[in-house]
Amino acid sequence: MIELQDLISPTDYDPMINWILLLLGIPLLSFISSLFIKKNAPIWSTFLLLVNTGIAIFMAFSFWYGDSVSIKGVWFTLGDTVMSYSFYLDRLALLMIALVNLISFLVHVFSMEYMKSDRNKPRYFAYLGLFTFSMLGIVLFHNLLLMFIFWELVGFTSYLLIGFWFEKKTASLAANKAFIMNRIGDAGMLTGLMILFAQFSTFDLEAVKALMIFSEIEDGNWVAHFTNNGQEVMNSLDGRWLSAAGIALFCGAVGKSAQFPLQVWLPDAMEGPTPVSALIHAATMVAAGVFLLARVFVLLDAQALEVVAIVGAITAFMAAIAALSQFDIKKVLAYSTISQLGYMVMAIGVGAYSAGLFHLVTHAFFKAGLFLCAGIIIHQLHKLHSDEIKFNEQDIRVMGGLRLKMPVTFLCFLICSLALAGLPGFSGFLSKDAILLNATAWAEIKGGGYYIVIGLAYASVILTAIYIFRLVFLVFTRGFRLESILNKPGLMDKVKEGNLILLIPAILLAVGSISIVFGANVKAENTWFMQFITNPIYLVPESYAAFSLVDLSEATIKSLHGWVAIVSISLAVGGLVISYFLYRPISKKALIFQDAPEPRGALGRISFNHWYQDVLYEKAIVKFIVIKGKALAWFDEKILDGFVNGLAKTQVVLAHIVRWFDKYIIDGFVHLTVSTSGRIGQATRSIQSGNVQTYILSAMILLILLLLWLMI
Amino acid sequence: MIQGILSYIIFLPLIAAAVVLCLPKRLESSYRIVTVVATGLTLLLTIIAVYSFDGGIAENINSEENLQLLEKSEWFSLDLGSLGSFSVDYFLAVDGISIPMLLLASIVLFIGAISSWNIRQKKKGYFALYLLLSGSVLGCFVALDFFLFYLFFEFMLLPMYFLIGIWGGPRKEYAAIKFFIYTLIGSILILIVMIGLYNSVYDPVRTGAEIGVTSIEQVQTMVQSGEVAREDIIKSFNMIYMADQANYIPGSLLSQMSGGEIIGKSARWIAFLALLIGFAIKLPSFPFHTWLPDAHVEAPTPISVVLAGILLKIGGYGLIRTAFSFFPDSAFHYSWMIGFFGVFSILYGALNALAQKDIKKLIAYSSVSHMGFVLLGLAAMTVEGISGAIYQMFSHGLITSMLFLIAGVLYDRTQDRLIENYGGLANRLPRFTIVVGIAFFASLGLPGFSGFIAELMVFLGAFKSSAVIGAIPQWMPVVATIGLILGAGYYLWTLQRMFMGKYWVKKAEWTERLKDLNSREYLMLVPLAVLVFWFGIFPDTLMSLINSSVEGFTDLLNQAIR
Amino acid sequence: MKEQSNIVDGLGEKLSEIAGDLFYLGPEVTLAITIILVLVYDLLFKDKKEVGIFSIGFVGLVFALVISSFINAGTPFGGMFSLNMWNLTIKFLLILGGVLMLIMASRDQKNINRFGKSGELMIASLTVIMGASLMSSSTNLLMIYVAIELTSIGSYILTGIVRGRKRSEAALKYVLFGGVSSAIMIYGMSWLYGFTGTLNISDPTFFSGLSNVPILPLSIALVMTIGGFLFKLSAFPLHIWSPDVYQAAPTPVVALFSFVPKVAAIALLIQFVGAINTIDFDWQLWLGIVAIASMTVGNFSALWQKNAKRMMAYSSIAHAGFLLVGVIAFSESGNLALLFYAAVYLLMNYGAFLLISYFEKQTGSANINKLRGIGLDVPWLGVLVVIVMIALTGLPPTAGFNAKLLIFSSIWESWQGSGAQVLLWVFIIGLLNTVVALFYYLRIPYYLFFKRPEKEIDKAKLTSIDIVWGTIFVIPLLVLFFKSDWLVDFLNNINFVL
Amino acid sequence: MMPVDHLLILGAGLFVIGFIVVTTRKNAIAVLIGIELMLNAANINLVVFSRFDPDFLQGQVFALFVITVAAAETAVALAIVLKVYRHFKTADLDKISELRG
Repeated sequence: MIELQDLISPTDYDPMINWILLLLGIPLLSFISSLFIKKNAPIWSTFLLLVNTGIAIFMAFSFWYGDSVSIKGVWFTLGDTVMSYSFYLDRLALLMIALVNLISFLVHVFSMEYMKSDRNKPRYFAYLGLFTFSMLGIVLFHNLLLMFIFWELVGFTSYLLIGFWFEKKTASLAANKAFIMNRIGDAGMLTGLMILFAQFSTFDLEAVKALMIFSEIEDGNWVAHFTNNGQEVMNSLDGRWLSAAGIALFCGAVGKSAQFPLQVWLPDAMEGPTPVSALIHAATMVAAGVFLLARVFVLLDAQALEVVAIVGAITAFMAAIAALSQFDIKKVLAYSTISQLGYMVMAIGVGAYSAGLFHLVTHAFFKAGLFLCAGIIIHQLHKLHSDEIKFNEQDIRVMGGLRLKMPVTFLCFLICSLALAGLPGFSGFLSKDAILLNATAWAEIKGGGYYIVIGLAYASVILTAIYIFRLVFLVFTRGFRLESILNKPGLMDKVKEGNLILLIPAILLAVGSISIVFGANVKAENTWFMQFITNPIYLVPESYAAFSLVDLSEATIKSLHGWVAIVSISLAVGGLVISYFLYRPISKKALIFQDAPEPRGALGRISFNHWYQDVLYEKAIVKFIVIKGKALAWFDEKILDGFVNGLAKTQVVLAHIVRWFDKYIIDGFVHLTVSTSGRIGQATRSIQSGNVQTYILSAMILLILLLLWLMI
Repeated sequence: MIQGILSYIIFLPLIAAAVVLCLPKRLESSYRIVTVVATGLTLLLTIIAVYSFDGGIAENINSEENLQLLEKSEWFSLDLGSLGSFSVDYFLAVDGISIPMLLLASIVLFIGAISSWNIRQKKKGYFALYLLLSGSVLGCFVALDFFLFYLFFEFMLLPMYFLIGIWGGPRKEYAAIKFFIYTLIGSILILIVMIGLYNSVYDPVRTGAEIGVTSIEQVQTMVQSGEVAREDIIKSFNMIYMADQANYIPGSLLSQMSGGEIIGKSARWIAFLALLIGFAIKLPSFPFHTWLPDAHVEAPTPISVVLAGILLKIGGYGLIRTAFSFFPDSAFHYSWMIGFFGVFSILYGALNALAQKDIKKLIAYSSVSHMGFVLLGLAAMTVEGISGAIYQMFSHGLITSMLFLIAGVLYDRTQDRLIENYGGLANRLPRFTIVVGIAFFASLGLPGFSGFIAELMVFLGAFKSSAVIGAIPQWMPVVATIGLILGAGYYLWTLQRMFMGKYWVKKAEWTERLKDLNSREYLMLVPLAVLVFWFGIFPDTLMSLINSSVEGFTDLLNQAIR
Repeated sequence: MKEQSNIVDGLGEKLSEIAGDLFYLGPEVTLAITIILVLVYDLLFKDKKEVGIFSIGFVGLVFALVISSFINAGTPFGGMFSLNMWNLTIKFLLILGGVLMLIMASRDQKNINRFGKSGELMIASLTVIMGASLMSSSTNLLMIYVAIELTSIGSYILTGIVRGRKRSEAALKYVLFGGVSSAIMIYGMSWLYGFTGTLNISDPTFFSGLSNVPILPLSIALVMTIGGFLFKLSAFPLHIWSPDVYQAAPTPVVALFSFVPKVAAIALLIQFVGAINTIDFDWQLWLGIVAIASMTVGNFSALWQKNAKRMMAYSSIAHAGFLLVGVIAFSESGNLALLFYAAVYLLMNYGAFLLISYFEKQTGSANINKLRGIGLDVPWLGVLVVIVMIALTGLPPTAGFNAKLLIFSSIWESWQGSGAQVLLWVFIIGLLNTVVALFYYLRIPYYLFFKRPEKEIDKAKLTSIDIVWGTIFVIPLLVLFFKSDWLVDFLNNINFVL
Repeated sequence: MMPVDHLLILGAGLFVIGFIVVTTRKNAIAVLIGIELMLNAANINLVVFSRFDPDFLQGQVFALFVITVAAAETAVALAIVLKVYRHFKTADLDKISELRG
């Protein structure tokens, strides 16, 4: 029998807490201070972030080999239940804080140039600070409730940043969409919290995990045995709630990490400034979902994991398709992000815990890099704008041949693309290979229909290569299409390479996408990452647990190893080749691309409109809810409230009441009393005909009636 | 000083009202000062009271040892000859359930007084009535004698009626009458139960004195075994006694043992339902809510602030204090229904809010939705649920006051409340927009604001309920989460339509009238915002007060159910 | 020869006995003397008689009031009357009602003239009071009849004497209606006499006689008799005359009607049901239905009235119903509640009529529409009106609430005791009636405050004394809410004789 | 002598007739007469019943009282009728119905 209070009792002082508070405090400081110091906000907050990054990296290195630290305390008490908070620093957390801080810092730097001309700079940097703060919160806290809180805060900051240019209607709408989609996910996650709390009456993850070990399935019920302050507790729920808990928590991830069916917000989120897209919608926030899944991984039972895997695969495939035909450079990257997140989620689903996280890290680098490069291009092209020259600088149809004018950007973009496509020698290859390996093994074990799942995964490998190189070819090779569109020759010469403040972050990220960083090795599991961050073991009761990961990693992987790698590489290369033949410099498509219309043909349309998911939601759900609201309002005003108007009318004419009464029966009681009071009033009055004899007669009759009543 | 502080809290506004009435007309400008000072002092006293309050002691809710700042003196006692007699006490005290409400009330009243600053017409009447209202509202939360409680409860109606009816908007008369009639129906139901109750409950202490027995337990056993003569039994309006089933006269209709019946149904069930409806009208819960939108839309800003900020809470407080305490068994019997109405109100209110054009109506319906959480929490009958209900009342009081003040700010400038008549206000009123943002996000339950904590507790409690005492099924809280999504929906939509996008207003002349917040408005809004933050981040400041009482309360419920 | 002497000294005893018993009727005697004085004064002087008549009447009433509080219980005149502390208190209230009526009348020059022009008005009102106070204590059918007729005839005169087309019509209706109902009552009484062979209802033979009569004739006789009482009480179904009369008669007189005969009739009913309590005629059910009907009919009809006085007539019908509730409860607490209710009802009803008379003075009519916006010119008056109306509705913080609370508590108790369904219904319907009552009681404040006067009509000013008197009438309503034990203790020093 | 019940039936008949007169006749005076009839019906009863308490004869006393009081009442009533006639120029009750509602 395990004692709850031992698990959540406050730990005594640990110097680590100072580091943590510092880590959280600095971004918060940058948020608040930036609002007040108007002028130097950018440089000031960038500096703060630099400091924070320094601390983070220092911590990462100094505590890496130590064993994980956990610090607990009491937040508030609810009845006799203690709502504790707890920090937890393991390697994953260290890695994440370093990653978040680093990318956040780079984005800060990038933004200093990118947002130079915006008069709302302070607000922008304040938001960035707030975002970093809440993101670190998710990473550092090891308590589902507090994670949920920062989780929502992250969503809130992303709302603010997407809607940063709120004068643009599209921006504000996109912001709403993002927040509400996240809210839907969060509602699900909240349900998960309810279930776990009802069972374990604590949110502390360590405690929950410990208690989960001691919970078991007794004739279909999921029972948790433990003692609380000495007295024994036996919380019991229907067994299905166990799977429900896992799926509910996953809902949160679905919202944040833009998984099917809630992923629609991410492409719209590109309305925000490009650096924001790089930071939030590529590297960190959207990865939070995966991080959460990793944290609660051991609490998910077989069913939940299956759902996770399938959803991930579907997302990866759908988004990859969608990315094929977009014209907006950021949209392409957005869909690619969704697709890659799909990979990670699927990885968690198939039990490839460490592989998924590995991909999270690598992806953070190359995707952020891609976004920053895109940012540079957009920024530079924007400079061409003048009174007679107007064009959409995000539309790849106007680009082309930029490699000559901005070679550095091109190089970075290329490296990151290769990483994304998963070609050997680049980080993407390692992580993706690991995932595919595990996935295949998983399918091997489960067999049957599960091959479709990994089929989707493999399909999206090739698709990825196609769409990313389409981008590379169309943007950087051949001639500058804008010239021919506006027929202004020599416009090309006006295009300049971005300055260093823009380039340095991009370069750094590009460097981070080369596989050397993770160890000069073609085998994923030999990288330091996979060495250090290893798969945990399941804690859920046996009968609900998924197959153990040990045999997964050991037995099958060995056998599969060689050819999974070969297949994935060849698929990636194949994709490259295909897109080369489609968009290569001298291909027809590439030439006439400038006036390429929206794609026709079923597949094309599906791809371009992202499977018409948005349309569906717009038409079906949103409309439905709004109409329902209107209907209810009508009901409320007209019917439920009808009686009062009835009251008003009774003063005027009786007839009205009768009509009203017949018309609005639903409103029942009150209306009834009022109208009938009117009726009775009239009736009783009508005796007062004024003729005394009628008085006498009626009086007598009534008297006799009363008498009869008595007799009967 | 501490002793009798509650009396000061109640009577200060009343005295101030008298002062206002006495001041000559040429000192008109001083009325508002008097009002603000009086309410300010009340707030000060309340804070002192809260400081002196010790959250630690309250094992079982139904004995007077757990009350603090207790003031009890016989008010009057009527001797009904051989049928015994009944006594009405002037009985004020606070426990963990009433202290947050008291605090909330005096905060909101103070804010309301400030926002009454620019009342133009018939100042004397207005401020006098406002102070009367304040007195009775505060009294409602500290009175523990049913008679006294009912006095305050009823007495609130009149000032409210005139405040809405004279200083209100275009359809004020209609709204005022509607408000009055609706609430009166409720309070008649309460009165019926009250008569039934005091005829079934006796005062063990006085009865003991009558028959010369000191220990309460002994008196109770003697009465239950019928050793005490009818004329020695002293009936009582004391709510604390009413909450102890041993204080019910054997054979009396509402006594649990005798199980009296009215037309075939258990009398206790019927009494409970009567109380439930009576307070559900005040709360208001579907389908008794239709007075609320009109009352809010027509009432002047300060009055809607008080109405939404405090008066609604009396509904919830009354349910806890009376219905649930006196008839726990019936409460359990009807918990499913209560929970259902809670969930229904949550969704119903939210969907209605989604369709409103008038921002005040929108806020009103959001109140309906939020009060649904109170019902849900109460129905759960778990510690988390009930704490959540109380917390929700408290935080909603602060947040909704903020929202109505915001609506007032806009209305003061343009005399127009229609959402569609504004656009992109953020460009012109950045600071106002920030405040609005805070209020809206607080209201839609963003973590870091008090609303989130409250709703979280309710959810946890409601989900646990079925496992712990089997009150309401798990699907209720799960369905209720949809309310969160809808909440986000209508608030963000409003925000987007009114504040985002290009600046645009219906009438050109509004533009120069649309100035950003002035210092007085800051004075009202900033403290509220700060409080909302504070209670979102440090729940313990409130929980430490209410915890033990709530535990006592739930113990009471559980004993009754077993 | 012998018998002769017997008879003589027997007569002597009788005379001395009568002289002794006369003391018990102190108040009535005083009133009778006052009436004579007024008559004489009226004959002696030609004009400028206002002051004289008023003062005589006033002094007489006050004197009667004082005396009434010095009488102790007993059954004078061989059981013609039975005086106990309870109906002595009622008597006190009745005479008090007379006094207040005069005060109210003195607030309005027009009324002063009416009273002063000739003694009739004063005499008639004194007669009414005298008859009422006899009624309240008489236990003999003959005495009851005489007392009721005394009251009725006085009332007819009061209604008809002041000239005016409406008034004469009202008076005619009143007299005809009253004649018929009294005829019915007599007929009923004659049967009761036939059944029992005695006129004295407190006599045991009366009860024993009734208890072996078949139900049908018994109920017919009783219903007819009680019908006569209900006429005085203006309770359903014999309430129909009252609106016309109230609308027509001068306001102070209406105030008198609305209180004195009603309460007297209630006292009578208490005596009577006490006498017939346990016979198999279920009077509780019957009166219960009557009470419910009166409350409902009164309140609902009042919803529609445009004229304040007519509205008050219906309200008084409703209140008759509430008073009946106290009778039905038929318990000590019920009687106590009745006393309390009567006292409070005296205050609030007179208050209401006083204020209405002020408005009449200002606007020249009791039409509610004329009251638009007055409350804003004379806020204090408005406040008083609000208080009175709230009291009549029966909401805190006014004594009206305590009165309702007590009376309904008593009915609840006796329901708990007997479990007769009708009592429960009386309880519930009675309380729900309060909501309906609010509709029309609030209409007056509503017009006073919320409505704007459509055109400025020149209003007669109220003197500050008016306001003071209004306050004096109204403030007790508040005081007695907060210290209702004062009143109760005063009423409580009564050893109940039931 | 006549048996009791005949007399009682006579009384009852008289009462009914009186009531019919009251409710049907349009003239106020006629109505008054009707009332008188009803009263006398009662009187008959009283006198008849008073045979059964020979020592007191309360019934007969009662009857006497009724007669006197009725006289007084009628006097007042007639005065009022005159008053009405002055205003309405008629004693027809159907025409005298201005107060209503």
